[in-house]
Amino acid sequence: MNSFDQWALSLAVFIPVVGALVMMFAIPKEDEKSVKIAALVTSLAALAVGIYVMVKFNYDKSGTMQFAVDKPWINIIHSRFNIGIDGISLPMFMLSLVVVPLCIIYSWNHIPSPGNAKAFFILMLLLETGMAGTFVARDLILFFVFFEVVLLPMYFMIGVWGCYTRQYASTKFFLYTLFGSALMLLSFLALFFKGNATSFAMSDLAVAAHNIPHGTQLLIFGGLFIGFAVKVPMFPFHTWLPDAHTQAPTVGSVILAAVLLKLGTYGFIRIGIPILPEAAKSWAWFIGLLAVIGIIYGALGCLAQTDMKRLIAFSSVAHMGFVMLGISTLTPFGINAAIFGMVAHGLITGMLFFLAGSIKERFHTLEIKRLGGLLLQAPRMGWLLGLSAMASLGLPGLAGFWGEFPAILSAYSPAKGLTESTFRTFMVIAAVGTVLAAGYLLWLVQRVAFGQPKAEWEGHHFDDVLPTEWLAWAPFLIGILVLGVYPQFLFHITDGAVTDMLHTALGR
Amino acid sequence: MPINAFLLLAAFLFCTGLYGVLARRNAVLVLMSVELILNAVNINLVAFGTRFQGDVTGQVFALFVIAIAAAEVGVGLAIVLLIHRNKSSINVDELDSMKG
Amino acid sequence: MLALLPSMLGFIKPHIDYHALAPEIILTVAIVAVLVADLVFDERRKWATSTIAGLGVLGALVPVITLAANGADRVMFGGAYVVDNFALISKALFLIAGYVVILLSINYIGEGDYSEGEYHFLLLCSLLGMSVMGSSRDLITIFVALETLSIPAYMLAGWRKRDLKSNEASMKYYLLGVFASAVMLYGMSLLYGVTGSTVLSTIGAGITKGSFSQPIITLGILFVIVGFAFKVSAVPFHSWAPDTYEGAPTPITAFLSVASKAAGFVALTQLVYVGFCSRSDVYAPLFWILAALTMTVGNVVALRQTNIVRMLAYSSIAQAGYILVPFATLGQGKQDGRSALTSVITYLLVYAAMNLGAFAVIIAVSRKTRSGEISSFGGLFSYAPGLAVLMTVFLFSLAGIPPLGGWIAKFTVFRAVLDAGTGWSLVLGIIAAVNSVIALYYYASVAKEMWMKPVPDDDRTPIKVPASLSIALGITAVATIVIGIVPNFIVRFGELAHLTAGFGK
Amino acid sequence: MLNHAWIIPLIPAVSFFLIIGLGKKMPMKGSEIGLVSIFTSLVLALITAVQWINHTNAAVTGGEAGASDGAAHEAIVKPVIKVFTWWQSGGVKFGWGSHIDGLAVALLVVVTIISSCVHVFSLEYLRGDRRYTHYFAALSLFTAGMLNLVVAENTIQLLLGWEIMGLCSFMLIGHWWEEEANSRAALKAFFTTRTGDIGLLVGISIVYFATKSFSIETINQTVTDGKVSHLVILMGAIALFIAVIGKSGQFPLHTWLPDAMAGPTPVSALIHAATMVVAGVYLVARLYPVFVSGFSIGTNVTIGGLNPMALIGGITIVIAAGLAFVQNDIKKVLAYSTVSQLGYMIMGLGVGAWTPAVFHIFTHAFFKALLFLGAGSIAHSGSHHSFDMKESMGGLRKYMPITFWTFIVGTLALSGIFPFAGFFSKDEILAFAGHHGYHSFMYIGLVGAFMTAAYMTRCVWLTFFGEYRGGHAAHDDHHTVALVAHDADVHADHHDAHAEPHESPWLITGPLILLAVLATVVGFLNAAPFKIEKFTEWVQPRIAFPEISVPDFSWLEAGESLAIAMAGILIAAALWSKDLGRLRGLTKRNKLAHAGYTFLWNKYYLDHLYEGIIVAGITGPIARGAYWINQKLIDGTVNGVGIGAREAGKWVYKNIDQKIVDGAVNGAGMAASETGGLLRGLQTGKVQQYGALLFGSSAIIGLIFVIVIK
Amino acid sequence: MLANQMVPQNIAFGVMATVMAYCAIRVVTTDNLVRAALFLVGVLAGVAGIYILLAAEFVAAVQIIVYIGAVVVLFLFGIMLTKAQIGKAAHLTGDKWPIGLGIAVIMAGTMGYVLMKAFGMQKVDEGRIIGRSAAVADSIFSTYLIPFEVISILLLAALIGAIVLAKKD
Repeated sequence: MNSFDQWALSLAVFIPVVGALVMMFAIPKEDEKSVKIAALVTSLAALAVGIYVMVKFNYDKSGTMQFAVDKPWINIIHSRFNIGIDGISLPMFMLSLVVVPLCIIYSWNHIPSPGNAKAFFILMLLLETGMAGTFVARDLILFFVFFEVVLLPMYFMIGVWGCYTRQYASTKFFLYTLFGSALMLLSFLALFFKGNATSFAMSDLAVAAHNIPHGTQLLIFGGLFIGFAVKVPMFPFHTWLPDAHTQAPTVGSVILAAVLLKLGTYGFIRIGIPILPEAAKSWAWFIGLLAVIGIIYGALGCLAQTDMKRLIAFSSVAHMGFVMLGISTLTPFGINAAIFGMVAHGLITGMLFFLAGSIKERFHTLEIKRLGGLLLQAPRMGWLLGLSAMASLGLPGLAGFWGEFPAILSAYSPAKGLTESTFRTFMVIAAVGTVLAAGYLLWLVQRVAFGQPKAEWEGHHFDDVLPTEWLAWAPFLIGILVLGVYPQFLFHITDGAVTDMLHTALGR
Repeated sequence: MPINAFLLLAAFLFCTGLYGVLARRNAVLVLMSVELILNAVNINLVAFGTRFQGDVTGQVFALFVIAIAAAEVGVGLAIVLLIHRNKSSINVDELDSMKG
Repeated sequence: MLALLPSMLGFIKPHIDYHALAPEIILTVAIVAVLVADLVFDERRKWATSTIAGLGVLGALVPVITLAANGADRVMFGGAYVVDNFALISKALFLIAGYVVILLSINYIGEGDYSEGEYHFLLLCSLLGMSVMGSSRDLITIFVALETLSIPAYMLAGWRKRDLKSNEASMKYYLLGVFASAVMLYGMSLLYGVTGSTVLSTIGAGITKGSFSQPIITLGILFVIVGFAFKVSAVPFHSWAPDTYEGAPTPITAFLSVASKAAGFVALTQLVYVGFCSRSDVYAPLFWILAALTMTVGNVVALRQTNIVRMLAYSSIAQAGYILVPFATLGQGKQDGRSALTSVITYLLVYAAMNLGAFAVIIAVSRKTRSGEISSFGGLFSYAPGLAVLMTVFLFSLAGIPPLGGWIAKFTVFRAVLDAGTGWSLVLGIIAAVNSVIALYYYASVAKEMWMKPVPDDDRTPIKVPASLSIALGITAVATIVIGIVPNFIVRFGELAHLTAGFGK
Repeated sequence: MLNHAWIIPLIPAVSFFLIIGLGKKMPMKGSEIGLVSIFTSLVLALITAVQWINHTNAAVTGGEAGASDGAAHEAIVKPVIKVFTWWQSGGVKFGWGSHIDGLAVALLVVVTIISSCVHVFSLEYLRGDRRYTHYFAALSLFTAGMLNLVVAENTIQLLLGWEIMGLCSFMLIGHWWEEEANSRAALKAFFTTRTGDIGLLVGISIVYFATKSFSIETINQTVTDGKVSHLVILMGAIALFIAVIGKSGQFPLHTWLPDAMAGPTPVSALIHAATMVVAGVYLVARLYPVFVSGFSIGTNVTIGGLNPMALIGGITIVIAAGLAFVQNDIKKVLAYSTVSQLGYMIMGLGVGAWTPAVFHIFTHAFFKALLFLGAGSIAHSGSHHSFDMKESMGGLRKYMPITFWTFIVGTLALSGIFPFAGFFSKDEILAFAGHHGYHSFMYIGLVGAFMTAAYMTRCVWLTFFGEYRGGHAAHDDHHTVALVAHDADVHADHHDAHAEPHESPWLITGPLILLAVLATVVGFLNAAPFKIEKFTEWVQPRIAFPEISVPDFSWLEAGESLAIAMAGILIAAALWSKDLGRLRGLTKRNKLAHAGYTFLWNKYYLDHLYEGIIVAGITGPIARGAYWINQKLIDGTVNGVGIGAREAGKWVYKNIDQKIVDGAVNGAGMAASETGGLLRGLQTGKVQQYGALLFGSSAIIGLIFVIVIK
Repeated sequence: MLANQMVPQNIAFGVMATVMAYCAIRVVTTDNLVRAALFLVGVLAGVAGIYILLAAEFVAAVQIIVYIGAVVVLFLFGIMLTKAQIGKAAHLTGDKWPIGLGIAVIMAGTMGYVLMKAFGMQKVDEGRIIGRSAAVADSIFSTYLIPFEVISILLLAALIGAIVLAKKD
C-alpha cells in the first residue's frame, strides 16, 4: 500500500467538499459557466480517485477492508476516523461517485427554477461527500455523521428547487429521516455502552455485542431497524418518499433514488447484521413481512397514481421491498441479491426519474392523463422509457432482474434458524409483486408512450433526447444493460465480502 | 427559647410576602412584599447562626443580603419609574403586551 | 472546626493569589476605565467605550490562559474561592461570549441612541459577576456573584427606555429574578442552618443521608436549585424568558440566553458536584422532571411562535432542557459524573457559539427589515445568501444535525444518559430524542422561510453587515462548524473540567 | 457444432444490437442483418441436427453392435452440455451454455425454419412500415430469446429466454401502438403471461432447492432417481405448470392469445402460433421428470388418470375449438385453433405421451405458421388488410391460387387428415391416451378433432369460396394508422383500397410453398403406420427420463379419428356452404348415426348443437354462450383482476396510505402543535401569574419531595 | 436561673412577633400605599428587634440604618414619584389573590412541617451566642473578601444603572 492509497478514500470523499468551498468563496454567483465547470471538474476528480480505487481494489480479497485508514478523531468518545472499503461498500461507493457528475451534466442546461446554479451545485457536492463517506465509514459515529450530512443538502434541494408543495415535502423528508437517525444514534450508543466496547469501530462492536443480553440486543436492533427502515423506506415509514420524490427537482429525485435510499439498506447489511446477528435472526421474519407488505403495498400505491413521478416514487417502495426481502433471509445469496438490487434500482429508477424530469421539462406536466403518444412526439425518449420500465419490472437480461429474482429465490431457503414456511409464503407474495410491477409499469408506458398525443399538444414541437441528456443517461443505460447481461460484474465484487461477513456473523 | 419560634416567624413573614407579591397589583407594594421575604430569610440566617458556637457566617450572610436587597430595591424602583413614565400606570397586571 | 472559626483567634490576613484573581481585577479595571471614558469623551467619541470594554474582556482572557497554562489548582479563602480547570473554562466561556455580545452591541447601541457608555459598563459588571461565579465554591460568594450578574442584566433588559416592551421585559425579569433569589436564599439559609457553613464542600459533608432531619435538607437543596433553575429558564421557572427575550435589546437577549444561562449552569454544576453530590436521591428526580418538562414545553410551544426572537427564546429553553438531562443522570446507575460533566461543559460551549451566531444573524437582518417576525426572513437566501447560509448553519446546529457543532453536544448528552443506563434515564433519553425531532420542525421552518419563501414586499436590497457583526458571525460560525467536524478539542475541555470534590476524579 | 450450439442464440442477439444501432442507415433498413443472422442460425441449427442424428445413430448402432457394453451406450446418448460460469453468488454458480439433445435439436430446427420464413415473408408484408427497422430488431431479439430457451442449459437461462420472448411479444403485439386497442392487447398479453410467471419463479426456486441445482440435466436426473420428496416436487410441478398455463394460453389464461392477434400477421405466425406459445409445452417436455413425478403421470391411472395437466389440456382443446366457431376474424379463428392445439400437446404430456406431444409441437409449428402466413397473404393482397372473413373475403380461391392451395394443405394438416403432418402427431397422442388408461381424454381429443375439422372448414369456406365480399374501404384495425404514418404514395399499389384482389408476390408465396411442403412431409418422420420412428429415435431421451412405451399403431383407431375429422369437414361444409340447407344438415345427422360411429354418447350434445344451429342459423348458441362466457367471464376476470388491482390500489392509497399511515404521522405533528397552542395559553404575559407558577411549583414540588423523599 | 433570663426574652419576642405579624399582614392587605410603607417600617423594626434578641447587634444596626433609613425612604419616594394616590386607593389587590393565598398556605405548611420536623422544640443555646461585631468584620475581610469587593461594584452598577433608567431624556 503506497502513500496515495492511504489517502485515496479520504480524497474521494472530501474532494467535493473542497470544491464546494472553493465555489462558495471564489466564484461569484453570476459566473454560471465557471460554477458549472468547477462543479463538474470537482465531481470528476472525485470519480477519478474512485476509479483508481476500483482499479487497485483486490477483488480476490473483497471480504477484507482495503484502503483502510484509522486515525484518531474524537478520542474522548472513542470514536476514530476509521474508513475502508470492501466488496459490500465498493459498488455503493462507486455508484455515489458516478451519479453526481452525471447529475451535474444533466443539469448543465436544466437548472431548475428558481435557478442559482452555484448553490445548487454546492449542495450537490456536499451531498456527494455525505454519500461517499457513509459508504466507507467503518466507525459508527463517523457513519452517523456522514449519514446526516446527506440530510441538509437534500432538504434544501427539495425545498428550494422542488415543485408546488415542496416545502411540505422537504420538511416531511427531513423530520422523518431525523426521527429515524435519532433512534439509530441511540441504538449506536446503546451498543457501545451495553457492550462495554472499547471503540465505536464496527469490528470492535461486533465483538462487544456478545456481552449484551439477548433481550437488549433485540431492543437495540429494533432501534436500528426503525432508523434504517425510515431511510429505505419500508412500509409503514415510507410516506415521506412519494412526496419527496414527487416534489424534488429531477436530479434530486435521481440522487435520492440512486443513492440515498441505499443508505438504509446498506446500514442493515453493514451494521445491523454483522453486529447483532442473533437479533437480526429474531427480527428477520418481521423484516421479511414488512418487505413483502411493501412490495404489494407499493405496487398498489403505484396503481393509484395519476402523476408519473409519484408512480415511480411508489415503485421504489416496492423495489426496496425486494431488497429488504433478500436481506431478511440472512443468506449470502439473498444479501448478494439485495446489493445487486440496490445498484440496479439505483440505475433504473434513477433513469426513470431522469426521464420523468425531461418529460416534465418539455410538457410542464406529469399528469399521466395529459400525456400519451410520447413515442410520436419524442420517439427516442419513448423507447428509453419503455426500456427503463422493462428493466424496472425485472425483465431478465436487464439489471432489475438480478436483484429481484435471486431475492425471491433466496426466500425459499432462509438462513438456519428462520422459519422456512414463513419465508416461503413471502416468496410467493413477492412473486405476485412482480406481476403487479409489470402491471403498473406497463400501464404507465402504455398511457405515456403509446397511443396518439393528446389534442392539447397539437402544433407543439418537442425536442427528442438532447446531447447533455444522452451524456448523462448513457452510463445509466450501459449499466442497466451490462449488469443485466453479465451480473457477475457485481456479484464478483460482493460475493466474497458478503460470504465472509455472514460467516463471521452467523458462523457458518 | 425554641429556635423554631424565630424560624416559624420567618416562615410566616416569608409566606405573607409571598402572598403580597402574588396578590398586589401596585408595583411598589410588590417590592415591599419582596422586602418581607428577604427579611424572613435574614431572620433565618441570624437565628441559625446561634446553632453554631462562635460562628458569625449567618450574620455576615444577612449583611450581604441586606446590602443587595437595598441595591435591588433601588433598581426595582428605577424600573417602576421607567414604566410609569411610559405607561402612567404601575399596575403589574397591566403589563402584558408580550405573551404566548 | 477551629479552622472555621477565625473570629475566635483574631484576624488572620487572608492569603491572596493575585494571579488567580487577575481576570477579575482586569475586568474591574476595565469597568472603571469605561466609566471614566464615558465621563471624558463627548457624544461623538462614545464608541470608544465599546472598544475599551472589548479590550478589557480580551485582556481578562490573558490571565485565564496563563492560569490554564500553569495548570495548578488554586484554592483561597478556606475553599470559598477556587481557580481550577472548571473555573477557567467557564471564565473563558463567559469572557468570549461577552466579547461577542459586545461585538453585537456596537452598532445596535451606537445607532440606537442608547446610553452607550453605561451600557458597556453594566455589561462588564455582569461579566464580572459571571467570572466570579466560575470560581465560587461558597454560598455567599455564589449569591453575590449571582446578583452581580443579574442586577445589571435586569437593567440592560430595559435599556431601550422608550420602548414599553423593553420596560416590561425588564420588569418581568427583575420581579421573577427577585422571587427566585428569595426562594434560593431561603434554601441557602436552611442549608446553612443544617451544616453551619456556607462552603460547599463542608455542606456536602454535612448533608449526607442520615446526618440530620431529612426534609429540611431536601427543601434546602430544592429551593437552591429552584433559584438557578430560574436562571437557566427551566420549566416551570421559565416564564420570564420569552417575554424578556422578546422585549430586551437583541444583543442583551443573546447575552441572557447564552452567558447568563451558562452562569446558571456553572453554578448548578458547582452546587451539585461539590455541595450536593451525595444527595442524588433529591436532585436527580428534580432534574429529571425539570429536564423533561423543559425540553417538551420549550419545543412544543416554540412550534407556534411567529416572532423569531421569541421562537429562539423557547428554543433556548428547550436547549436548557437538554443540558439538564445529564444532571438527571448523576448518581444513577453507572454514571460516575464524568461523562455528565463533560456533557454539560461541551453543550454549554457549543450552545454559546451557535446561539450567539443565530442572534448575530437576527441582528444583522433586522437592521434591514426592522421586524422580528419569522416571515421577515422570507427569501433571505435570494438577496443575502451569506447570512442565510450562516443562519441555516446555526439553526441546524441547534437542531443537532451533524456535522455542525450541535450534534456532538447532543451526542454527549445521550452518552451521559446511556452511561447511567437506568430505565429512568433511558426514558429521559427517549424524551430528548423525540424532542430533538420536534425541534427540528421549527428550526427547519425558519430555514424554509429563508430558502423557499418569496421576499416580502419584494425588497431585495442587499444587507450591509457592519464589521463588528461580521467578526462576531465569523467567530461563531467557525466555532460551530469546526467543533462539529473536529469535536476532539472541545470535548477535551469538557473532560478536563473535573471538579475536585464530589464525582470528579 | 453440438458442443457449440450456444452460438446459435447469440447470432440473432448480436443481430438485434446491430439492427438497433445501424439498421436505419442500411440500404434495406436493417432487415438484411436480420435475414443474414437467421439464415446463419438456420444453417447452424441444421448442422447441429445432422450431427445429433449421426450421434444418435452411432449410439443406436453402437448399442446394437455391442449390446453387452451398456455403459458405452449410456455415455454416448447423453445430452451434449457446455457451460460457462455466468455469475456466482453466495456459493451458488450460475452457468450459461447449451444443453443439446433431441428435444432441443427438434425445436432448434423448427424455430430457425419458421423464423426464416417469417423473416422473408415480412420483407414484403411490412414493406414501408414506419418502424420497419424496429420490427426486424424485435424479430431478431425474439428469435434469440426463443433459441436461448431451447438450448438452455439451466432453468435460469431458460427463464431468461422466456422473459425476453415475453418482452418481444409485447413489443410486437403493440407494434402499431398508435391505436390504443393494440397497446392494450400488448399489455394484456404481457400481464397475463407474467401472472403465469409467478409460477415459473416460484417453481424454479422450489425445484432448485429440491434438487440443489439449476442444471436441467441434474434436475431431471435427481428427480428420476426419486431422491426428492413427492410433496416438494408436486409443489414445484404445480408452480411451473401455472407458468405453462400463462405462456401456452391454456384455460383459463388463454384470453390474451386472441387479443395478441393485434400484432402484425407474421408475428402471429412466429410467436403466437409456432414458437413462443409452445415454450410452455417445451418447458414441460424439458423438465418432464418433474411433472411425471409431481403429477404421478402414468402411475395413477386407477383414479381415472386425472391430473391437472391432462385436465387443463383437455378442457382447453374443447373450449378453444368451440370458440373458434364464432369468430369472424380469420386470425382469431387461427388463434383459438392454436390454443386448442396447445391443449392437445399439454394433454398429451399429461397422459404421458411425451414423444407424440413433442412431435405435435414439431408438426403444428409448420402448418400453423403456414395458416397464419396464408392469412397474412390474404390480408396483404386479397382483402385490403382486413381479416374479417364475412366482410372482406370470400371467393378468393380464384384470385389467389397459391395462397388457396397452401392454405388447404395447412387446413388438412390441422384437421388431421392423412397423410398430412397433423394426422400422425395428433393420432399418436390420442392413441397413447387410449392405450394408457386415459380413455376420457381420448374421447375429448376426438371431439376436438371433429370440431377442429369443422371450424377450419367454415373458415376456408368463408374465405375462399362464395362471392368476393370485399372491395370497400378497409377498416382494418391496425393498418390504418400505419398507413397514415408511412409514405403512402410509394406503396400505393399495395394499399390502394380499390384494387382487385390478386396473388401475393413471391416473397410471400415462397415461404407459403415451403411450409406447405414441410407440413405435408414432416409427418413421415414418425409415421407409425409405416413403422417409421425416426423422430422417436432421434428425439426421445434415453437417460434421466421416465419410461415411455409407445403403443402399436392401430389402423382402426386411426381410422376412427380420421373419420371423425372427415365428418367434421363435411358437416361444416354442408352447413356453411350456401347451397346446403337445414334439411341437409339433418340428413347428415342421420347419416352420421347410420354410419355407426362410436360416439353415440355425445349425441345429446350434438342434438343441442344442431338444434342451436337450426334455431339460430349458422352461429350456435353454445358456441355463442361459450364465447360470451369467454369474453365476459374469463376475459372479464382477467381484465377485472387488472381493474380490481387498480381499484384496490386506489383504495389502499386513499384510505390506508394517505389517511392512516400518513395521517398518523401528520396527526402526531398536529398534536404536538396543538399542545404547543394550549401551553401558549399558560404564557399570559402577567408577571404575577409567572410568579405564581414559580412559587407554586416550588411549593408543590417541595411538598411532594419532602413527603416522598424521607 | 436560665428560666428567669428567658422570661423577658420570651415576652419581648411574643410582643414583637405579634406586632410584626400584624404589620406584615397589613402591608399586604392595606388599601393605602403610604400606610403600607409605614406598616413595613413596623415589620423592619421588629426584625431589628429580633436580631438584638439573637445578640446580633451589628446586623440590627445595619437593618435600621439601611432598611428604615434608606429603603423605606426609597419606597416613599417611589410612591410619590409614581403619583400614586396618597390615602385609600381601590384595587390595590388583584382579583387573583386566592391563588396567591393558596400558594402561600401550601408554602407555609411545607415550611412549618419541615422546620418542626427538624428542630422541634430545640432551644436556642444562649451560651453559644456571641455578639462580637469584630468577629463579623474579621469574617468579612478574610473569607468573604471577594464578595465584599464584588458587592461594591454591584452597588456602583445599581446606582449608575438606576440613574440612567430613571432619568428623563
